[in-house]
Amino acid sequence: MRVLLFGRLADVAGWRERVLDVPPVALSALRAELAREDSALGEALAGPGVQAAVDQVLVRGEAILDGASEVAFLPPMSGG
Amino acid sequence: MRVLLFGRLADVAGWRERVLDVPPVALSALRAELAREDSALGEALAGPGVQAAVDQVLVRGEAILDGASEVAFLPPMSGG
Amino acid sequence: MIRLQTEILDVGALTAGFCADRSETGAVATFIGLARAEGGATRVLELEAYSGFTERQIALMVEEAIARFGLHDVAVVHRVGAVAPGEAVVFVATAAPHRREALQACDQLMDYLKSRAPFWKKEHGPDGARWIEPTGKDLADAERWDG
Amino acid sequence: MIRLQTEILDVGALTAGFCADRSETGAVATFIGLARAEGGATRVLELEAYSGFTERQIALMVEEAIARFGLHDVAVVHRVGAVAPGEAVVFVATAAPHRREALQACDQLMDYLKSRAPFWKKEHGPDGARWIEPTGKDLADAERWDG
Repeated sequence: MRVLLFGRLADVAGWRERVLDVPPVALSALRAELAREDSALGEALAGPGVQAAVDQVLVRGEAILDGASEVAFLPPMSGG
Repeated sequence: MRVLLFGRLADVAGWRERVLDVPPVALSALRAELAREDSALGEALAGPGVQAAVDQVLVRGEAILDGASEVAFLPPMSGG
Repeated sequence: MIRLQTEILDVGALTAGFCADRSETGAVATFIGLARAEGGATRVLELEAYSGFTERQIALMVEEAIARFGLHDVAVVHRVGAVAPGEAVVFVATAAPHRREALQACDQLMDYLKSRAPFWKKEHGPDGARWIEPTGKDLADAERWDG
Repeated sequence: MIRLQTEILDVGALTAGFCADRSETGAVATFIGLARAEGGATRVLELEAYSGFTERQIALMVEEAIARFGLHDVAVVHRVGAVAPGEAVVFVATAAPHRREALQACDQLMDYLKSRAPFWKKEHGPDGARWIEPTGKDLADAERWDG
């Protein structure tokens, strides 16, 4: 499973993309795993307005990652 | 003094521009003179939304034409 | 820039020129009014202006919009003469620091042009010609900006 | 047309192309967002998107605007990568039978792009870099169209 970070999340973590060989069962478990490795990233992921997309679909709250191939964490968006 | 008609006023009158050697003293007198010559034009000039400009300045109601060189009658405007 | 012209409006060149060399303008809004075929009912639109007076009346509208919305720049280019379906009748562009001001200024200028700028439009179709006058909605739209 | 590109936006060609061959579109509104120099505080704007996802999220916004305003067509072209002051960041164009729908759709799409489209912007200046996030006003602007 690929994990993608965008915007300031990638700056905080120092990486933009990572492949996990053993994917966590749920989004909350993935967040916990990332926070365990890097507390600054964990804090940033829990910050206001950070959304997650599983296989390019926005999810609210918890999501099961069984079979998911890509999870992206998206800080507050601003285009234009 | 030049008298200019625009839009449907010119269609009704059959002319767009005319020079008067002896200019009327006031706008109301000019309107009366034009209506006397051509009752259809007189009616059109009295129609809703018809404005007058004296020397390219919009006037409301009566205006003295002493020294004026151009009077234009403007039916409802629509650009764009 | 305020300009009346009989030639076809080159909206690409007008847009590119208006956007060029701006370092502090965050927002450009443009509006392009096109002549519609109305399913064949309109063969040509004939546009008349009062040369000199029309430009000055538009300049007054533009000054008001610049003051109200804090614009950096405005362009109004309007066709006169015969306009075929699909051709541009008017090009309005506004430049402002931020988007809402640019868009609102464009909206106001178009409302004014529709019912308060000295233009007269005749629509020529297969069943003859008719003068187009502002609708009640056009008048109400322009009144939104009054007072 | 929805497109992300690293190349400079040719707003003239985009405008001309969008207006071409329309016989029943009376109104085209465009919005062009330009990168500002901020008096020298911004040297370059760095724009990131989530390829594939970003285009699809924009497509949802465009579909909503088409349905709400009865649009004939929409174009959204957005820069990604490094953008210098004075260059266009985004080009939005809407085509509608009448002017208010075209202008309002442009307004809505820009509000959505500012706070709901998957883009991330970093401003590089002489004092370092900072991420730009939507302001409270940006969020409130987008909420105007909800519900």
